Amino acid sequence: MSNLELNLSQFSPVMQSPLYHFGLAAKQEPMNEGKGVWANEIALLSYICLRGDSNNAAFTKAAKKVLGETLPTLPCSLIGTPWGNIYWFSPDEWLIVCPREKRAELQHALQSALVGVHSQVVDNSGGYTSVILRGKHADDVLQHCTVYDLHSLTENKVVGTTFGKSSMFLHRHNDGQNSAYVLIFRRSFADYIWRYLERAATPYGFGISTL
Amino acid sequence: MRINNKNSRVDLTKPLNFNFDGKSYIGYQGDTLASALLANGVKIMARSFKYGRPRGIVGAGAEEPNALVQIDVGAKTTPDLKATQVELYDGLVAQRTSGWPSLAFDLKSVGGRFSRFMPAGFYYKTFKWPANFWPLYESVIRRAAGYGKSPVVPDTETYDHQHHHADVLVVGGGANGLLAALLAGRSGVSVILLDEQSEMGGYLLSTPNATIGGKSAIEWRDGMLAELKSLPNVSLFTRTTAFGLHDMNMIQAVELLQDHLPHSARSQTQRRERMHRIRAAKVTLATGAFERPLVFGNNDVPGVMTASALATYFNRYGVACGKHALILTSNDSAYQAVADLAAGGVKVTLADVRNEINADWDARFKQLGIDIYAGFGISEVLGSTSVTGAQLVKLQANKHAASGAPLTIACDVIASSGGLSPTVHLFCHDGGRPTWSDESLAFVVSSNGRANAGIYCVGAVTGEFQLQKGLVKTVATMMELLLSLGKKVNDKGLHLETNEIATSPAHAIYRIPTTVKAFVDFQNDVAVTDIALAVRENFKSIEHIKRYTALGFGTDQGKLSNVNGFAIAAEFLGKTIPEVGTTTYRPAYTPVSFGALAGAHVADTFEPRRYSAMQVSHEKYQAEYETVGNWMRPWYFPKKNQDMHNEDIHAAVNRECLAARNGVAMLDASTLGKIDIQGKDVREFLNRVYANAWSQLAPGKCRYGLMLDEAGMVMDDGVTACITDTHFLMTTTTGGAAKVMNWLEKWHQTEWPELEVYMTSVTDHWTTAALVGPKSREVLAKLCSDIDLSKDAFKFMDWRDGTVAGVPARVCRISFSGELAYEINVDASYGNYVWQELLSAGAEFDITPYGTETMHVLRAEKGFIIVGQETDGSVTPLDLDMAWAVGMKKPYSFLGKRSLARSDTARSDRKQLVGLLTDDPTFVLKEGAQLINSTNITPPVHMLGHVTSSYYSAFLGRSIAMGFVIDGIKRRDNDNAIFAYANGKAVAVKIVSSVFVDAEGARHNV
Amino acid sequence: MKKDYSIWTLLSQGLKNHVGWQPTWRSPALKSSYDVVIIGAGGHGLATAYYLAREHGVKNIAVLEKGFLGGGNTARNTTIVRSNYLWDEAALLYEHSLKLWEGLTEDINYNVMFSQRGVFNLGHTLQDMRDIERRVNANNLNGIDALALNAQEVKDRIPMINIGKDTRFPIMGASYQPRAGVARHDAVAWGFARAASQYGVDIIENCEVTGMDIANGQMQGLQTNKGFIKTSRVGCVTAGHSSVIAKMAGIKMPLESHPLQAFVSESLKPILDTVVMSNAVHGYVSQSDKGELVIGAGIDHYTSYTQRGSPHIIEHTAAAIIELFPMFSRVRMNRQWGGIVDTTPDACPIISKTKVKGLYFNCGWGTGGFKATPGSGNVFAHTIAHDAPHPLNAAFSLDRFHTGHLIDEHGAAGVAH
Amino acid sequence: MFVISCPHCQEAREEEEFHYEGEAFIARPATPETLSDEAWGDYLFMKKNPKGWHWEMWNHATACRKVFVLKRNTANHTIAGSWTLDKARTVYDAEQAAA
Ligand SMILES: Cc1cc2nc3c(=O)[nH]c(=O)nc-3n(C[C@H](O)[C@H](O)[C@H](O)COP(=O)(O)OP(=O)(O)OC[C@H]3O[C@@H](n4cnc5c(N)ncnc54)[C@H](O)[C@@H]3O)c2cc1C
Ligand SMILES: NC(=O)c1ccc[n+]([C@@H]2O[C@H](COP(=O)([O-])OP(=O)(O)OC[C@H]3O[C@@H](n4cnc5c(N)ncnc54)[C@H](O)[C@@H]3O)[C@@H](O)[C@H]2O)c1
Ligand SMILES: Cc1cc2nc3c(=O)[nH]c(=O)nc-3n(C[C@H](O)[C@H](O)[C@H](O)COP(=O)(O)O)c2cc1C
Ligand SMILES: [Zn+2]
Repeated sequence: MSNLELNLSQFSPVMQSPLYHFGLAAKQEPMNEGKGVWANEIALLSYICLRGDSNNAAFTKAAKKVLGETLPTLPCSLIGTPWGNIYWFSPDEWLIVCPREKRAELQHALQSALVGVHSQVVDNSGGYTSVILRGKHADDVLQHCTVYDLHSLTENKVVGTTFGKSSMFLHRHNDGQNSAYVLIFRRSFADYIWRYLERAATPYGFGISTL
Repeated sequence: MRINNKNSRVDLTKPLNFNFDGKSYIGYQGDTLASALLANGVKIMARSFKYGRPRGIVGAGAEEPNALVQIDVGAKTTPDLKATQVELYDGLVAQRTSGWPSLAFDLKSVGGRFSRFMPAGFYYKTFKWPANFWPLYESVIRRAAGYGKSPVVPDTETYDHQHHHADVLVVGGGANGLLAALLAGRSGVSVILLDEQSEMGGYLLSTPNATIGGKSAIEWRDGMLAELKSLPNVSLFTRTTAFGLHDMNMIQAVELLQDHLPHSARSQTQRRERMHRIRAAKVTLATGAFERPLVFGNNDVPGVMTASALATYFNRYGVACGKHALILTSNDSAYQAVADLAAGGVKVTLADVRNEINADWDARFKQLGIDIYAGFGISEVLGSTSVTGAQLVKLQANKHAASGAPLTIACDVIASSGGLSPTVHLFCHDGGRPTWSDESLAFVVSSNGRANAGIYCVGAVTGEFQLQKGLVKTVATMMELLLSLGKKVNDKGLHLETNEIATSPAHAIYRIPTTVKAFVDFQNDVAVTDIALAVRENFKSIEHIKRYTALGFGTDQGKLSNVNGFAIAAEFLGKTIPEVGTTTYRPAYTPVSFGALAGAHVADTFEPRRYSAMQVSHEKYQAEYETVGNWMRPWYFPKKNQDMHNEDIHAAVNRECLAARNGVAMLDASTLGKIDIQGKDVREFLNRVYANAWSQLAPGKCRYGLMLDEAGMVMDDGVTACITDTHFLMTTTTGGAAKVMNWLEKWHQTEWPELEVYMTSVTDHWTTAALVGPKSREVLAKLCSDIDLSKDAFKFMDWRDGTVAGVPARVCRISFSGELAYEINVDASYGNYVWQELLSAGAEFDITPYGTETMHVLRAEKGFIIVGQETDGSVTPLDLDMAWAVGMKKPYSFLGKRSLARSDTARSDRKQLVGLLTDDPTFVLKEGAQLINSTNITPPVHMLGHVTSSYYSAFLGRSIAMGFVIDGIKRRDNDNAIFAYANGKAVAVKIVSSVFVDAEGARHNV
Repeated sequence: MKKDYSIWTLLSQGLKNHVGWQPTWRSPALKSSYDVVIIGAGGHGLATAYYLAREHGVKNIAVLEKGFLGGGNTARNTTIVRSNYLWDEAALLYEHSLKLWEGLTEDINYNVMFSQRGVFNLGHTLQDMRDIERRVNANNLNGIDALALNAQEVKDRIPMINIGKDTRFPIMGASYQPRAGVARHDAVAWGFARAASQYGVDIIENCEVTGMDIANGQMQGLQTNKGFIKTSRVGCVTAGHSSVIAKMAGIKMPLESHPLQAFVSESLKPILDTVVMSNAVHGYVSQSDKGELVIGAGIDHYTSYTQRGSPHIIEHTAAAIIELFPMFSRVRMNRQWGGIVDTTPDACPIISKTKVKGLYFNCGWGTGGFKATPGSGNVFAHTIAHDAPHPLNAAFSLDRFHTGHLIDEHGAAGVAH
Repeated sequence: MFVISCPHCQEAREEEEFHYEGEAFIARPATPETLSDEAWGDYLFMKKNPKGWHWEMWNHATACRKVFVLKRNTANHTIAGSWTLDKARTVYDAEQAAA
């Protein structure tokens, strides 16, 4: 971890995202033609892991009651809800990504709705972060970083796959005509993943885009 | 000599300066180093491996065995490149890779005169006496071996990988590859076409006078390329070599991005090479063929080459390799070359081992004034450092013997053709085998023989050497391929008729009888006589012959020599060529740099470094790090001492330890694995995966647990908290986290799906600050008002939820140090903030951040184990004297339990963990010291066990250690000392209890 | 035994155009019965036959080989020979072998080019260094040469190596065994074949064992693609294929056969004069006398009998080599291949009787048995001849997997070659 | 280098996304204590390790983290299919019965 912002005296905000030490906020600029790849961290979202048996009506009903939508059961699918996106991770696992402000409410709502139902609700908000990847060479860069076949990555699909020697969850992000992607990965790997991304993007020109 | 050939791909208006072996030359844009050197009349480019014989250029591409050069200098220097594959650029600097002191005179050539004493494998028979001289012999052999020099400074250029998924990958951009790619492209499927050369076209570039559909070869190629480029679903890659074909059509291909550019034009931000990993539904191999030379006497004299190389230099590069060419052939494929050279003003003499020459060709040759010797072969090349002529002999019917006196022909270049050897390499990489075709006289691959694996072959690689026939078959093969993708072939507007002259059958001959050395594999100096010797010595499998003679072992992997070798072996074995078969084709088709293989996985991105949220602060405190699993953990925090140097590790650790024991200190424990487990059967699940019992643990409480593998050996440990009756939070070791998570999931999914539990890793979500020491309560109290921290309200091994520094926190009163201690867990987003707040709050008590080394000392003072340090996969809980952590009465036979009862595992006299004390309190034992019975260290010495942990305890003012001793538990505290051996010395140690500090636990019960 | 290879015979044959050389080993017709049959003409099988004939006077021996002799793992290993193992049982067995290596060229009158250029096992973590210290001390007490070196001492001996602290896994030190080294793998097979053949052993190539005849627990003979062979004693030395042979006898083995891959660079001028191994980064490298860098990878995690593995393993190994030697980045891989290694749960071999009387197994050498070739053959010959293990291989019996008396060498093995 | 279909994600993925988990259907004995050392040792360590078709477990490590069953030929790397654990069981039992 080099390029550190060592001035710790003033702490605001008190929360630090996993990519905090790259000081991305200070470097960001509006996207332009000059660079082929643009990325930035969508910092400090909330990540709630929900586990349960999708064949268990009690579970799916309770989940739907809270989420307003039936949990996606189509493999590798994602849906948008008023809370935020719900990602299918496995037949008995979903990730719900919502704004921090909604975390407590959502978690509580789920837990109380699922009392007595075989399930698990876990707050993993400190454990993940998201990066948005854009630009005309976004596809190329991803091809340098993951073995996944991007052609198969249709809208409303999320896949867990490799990123260099670590892993991530990946989905497309509707962003006009240019293809844009969202990468979700674990905090402790963030430094590695960002460096890897920077390195992979160098030949195309790498910029930090305003969100 | 450079000629002005209108078809040449070389741009004579763009001269380039370059340097070979210390001399400066001029070449042109479009040259390879080989063509430029030939144009400059350079003949000798190497010295042979064993005998130091002068060698020149034989081929024009990947098949070149001789001209290995060292390109560039310093950080960019690259060894063993083939001059035939090095594109010329302005300022290129090349060196020879063999020949000492010089190419003109090689010391080895002196020994070479004794070559008769150095047949294949001679070194197995000698260099044995006197026995102890082998190292000397070896050093001589080693110095004689090797071609180029490895760089000695790190590479400054970079590489990466790119993953592709395509419907159709076409390998090879010759006539057939271009056609195949176009047909695939027109059908709309995604297509990748790649070719190793600087431009598409393959052998068409060497036969400009061929016409396809009435167009000249080049025009036709340009037309194909234009349409291919117009198709959005087709990607074209030149300078890109498919070097490996793996299971399920995973092709590795390396693209050379910068080596062909002058330094001034190379970019630091671009890669030197890129490895493409292409997963293709269907692969079309259009890899062509290499011309096979005929084997004859002194066939290695510089100036002897393949007919196609001669043609390629003449037509593609505008270089005449001589004024008078003697061309020997056994088939018609060399005829075009003969005609082209003669038409281009070179005097050509043609020798054909066959007695009749195809009538149409004969007529052409007559017009061109070519002398023809039908039924003749070359018995011996004349000239030592370059060709001056050759002796022709009339061959008898069987072609294995000559009749009559040889006649001498003067010439300055000799070219031969023994037919074509298809480039079947990729087809064979994943287990495919080529088959011998008597008609093509070659090992060929069938166009659709591996269609079931999605592999199709077109063109010369299938043994179809006729251009027109090949193209027509390519259409048929692609029709079949596209059909399997549910597509139709569309050959609208493609005219494939050529101006070829029908050919007459080739003659099956591989060597011309001779009395002098005739080489099969130039690079390894494998001569016909070596193959004969191998067979004589019973090396009869072709794999043995390869290994005994080194046939095909070189950097060209026998592209020219293998088939001749197989055929000549067959002759000596009295077998047919298919009976002999081939050796195994393996990646790499042509060599590929380690850098390209590694891609981005070097330096900073070699492997992940995992960091906790407190890293920002650790940086500020200038931590030294220890790698634990993938994590970077602070090892200790050196402070500047009075003379402003950093403390050494001992000073730092002593300071950190005393702070923890006497004041307050803090450890970043975030890296511990954390698994959230929920469901009505959690207790039962824990009972099964842990050695100890979990039925009674009440909500609000924590318990230490030992996890065993099925063999009963300790695999992991950690503290697990009961949140509610159906909700537990497990912690694991830092290194074991992922393993344990998979372990739990696997048992649940495969053996106990009926248990209602779900688990989720929350390792990254929680950061953990371990606040340790008598003053920890006071520090915590400053930041935490909503938890009653009093001794009895918040007991040892309790946990509580509350807020610390205003941040929601889960505080566990557990202690890995034996001190009053709190582990404060918060959402990692707040981790660094809370850490900072604790540091400020503790400032008045001189709170001290500490690292893993101090953590180790503190736990060792308490006799706590570290899994992986005290354990090595062969240690049971009882060996650790931790029977208290094993619940033998649990109903379900927990993982590993049964193994503990095996006859050997149940022995009472196994090695057991004990404490160890040296007599000299200042002497710190070596971790890894072996424990023995006496000071007698003359081997063999019976070993009782070893020291697992050893430290200086600043708190106790003496050294302490733990280790394993046979039957150690019984032997505790009896006075007879044992000895710890390390660095050649044995020092006395006493076996004691492994708890050195506060056995009764008074310190944490406050 | 006829000692006919020397500089003199070479010179005299040189003058006669080498027409006088005899077959290196005889290829006699297969007899219908033998006293002992060895399955597998790899280094271990041939060595076994050689010692059976020479030291135990067994007369009527055949070695059956389904392909060409020495074509299995013997043909495809990276030839590292060392004896610095951790546990007594293993250390003493490998040291026995190392001692035999030191006299092997003379013993079998065939130059196996045993080159004692030393082997470094690098340590990259504190625990690596503890393990190294532990192993080195154990080696010394077992009379095995071994040193523990710090990073600078490693650098002094291998100037090219990168001990920078900026690397992902900084080198902290190494264990070093000076007597360790490399040998010419093919020569070992050919030399033992020749020596065994001269003692009358029949080596039958292209003879695949396809079945076993066992009657009331006693070996009766073998079915092969060349017909039935009567014999009461069979030694199985088939490495990766041991489970397949065991199945013929109705025995299950604690073995899994994995691909293990290796590759060589193009031939270079001398640049590395010792052997460097690293478990942490998963790669090891030496330079052969011919000049190519010989590089070994970690095993593929799945089982396979194809003699191929997955390319990402090789890619990682190339990266690992660059991590240790950044200057090799521009050196090029010339050829890559794989073998089938028979791995056991404790990374130690099985040299054992079985519940079938007259059937013996020598297997489980996994990624590290080339170094054991002479020693393994030597003690296995004893085991077969006496129907009882040699003291040095008593601990390596099959029943350790029932008693739990495993000899856990993972620490010392890792990338075990 | 395999392409493996995950029966849960229902998509063919690259080998690098998976972990090999060894021979399938080695059931844990119901009452270990009643087993002899030999029987227990066999359960612990003995493997079929066949040359040919092999029923084995893989874990989709980078995605659904589910263990599933693959039928793969160890002699030529062809793959017959992949199933979830419970489906595989029935297919496997049927195959055993047939044989
Ligand atoms: C890539 C690689 C690198 C290695 N590196 C090292 C190293 O550096 N150092 C080291 O000490 N070890 C190393 N090893 C391990 C070493 O190669 C082996 O342990 C050792 O060579 C085994 O020798 P062997 O004679 O037992 O087996 P093999 O040489 O494999 O011989 C077994 C023979 O049995 C034959 N066979 C099989 N089935 C039958 C049958 N049914 N009928 C007849 N014959 C049959 C096979 O054809 C084969 O020839 C490496 C292995 C590999 C693959
Ligand atoms: N006389 C000769 O020496 C000779 C040689 C080859 C082809 N030909 C003739 O040329 C005509 C066209 O033949 P074709 O199209 O089948 O083959 P081709 O030789 O014309 O083209 C094959 C192309 O594939 C490339 N290639 C081979 N292996 C590769 C790999 N692994 N990666 C990337 N590129 C690779 C080669 O560089 C070449 O450009 C045929 O009539 C054939 O007989 C003649
Ligand atoms: C120590 C060692 C060095 C080798 N050096 C070379 C080499 O320089 N050139 C080469 O083509 N192959 C070399 N090989 C690999 C063999 O050609 C061959 O690939 C290997 O023995 C496996 O056999 P197979 O590829 O026929 O299956 C070497 C093998 C070993 C074990
Ligand atoms: Zn999946």
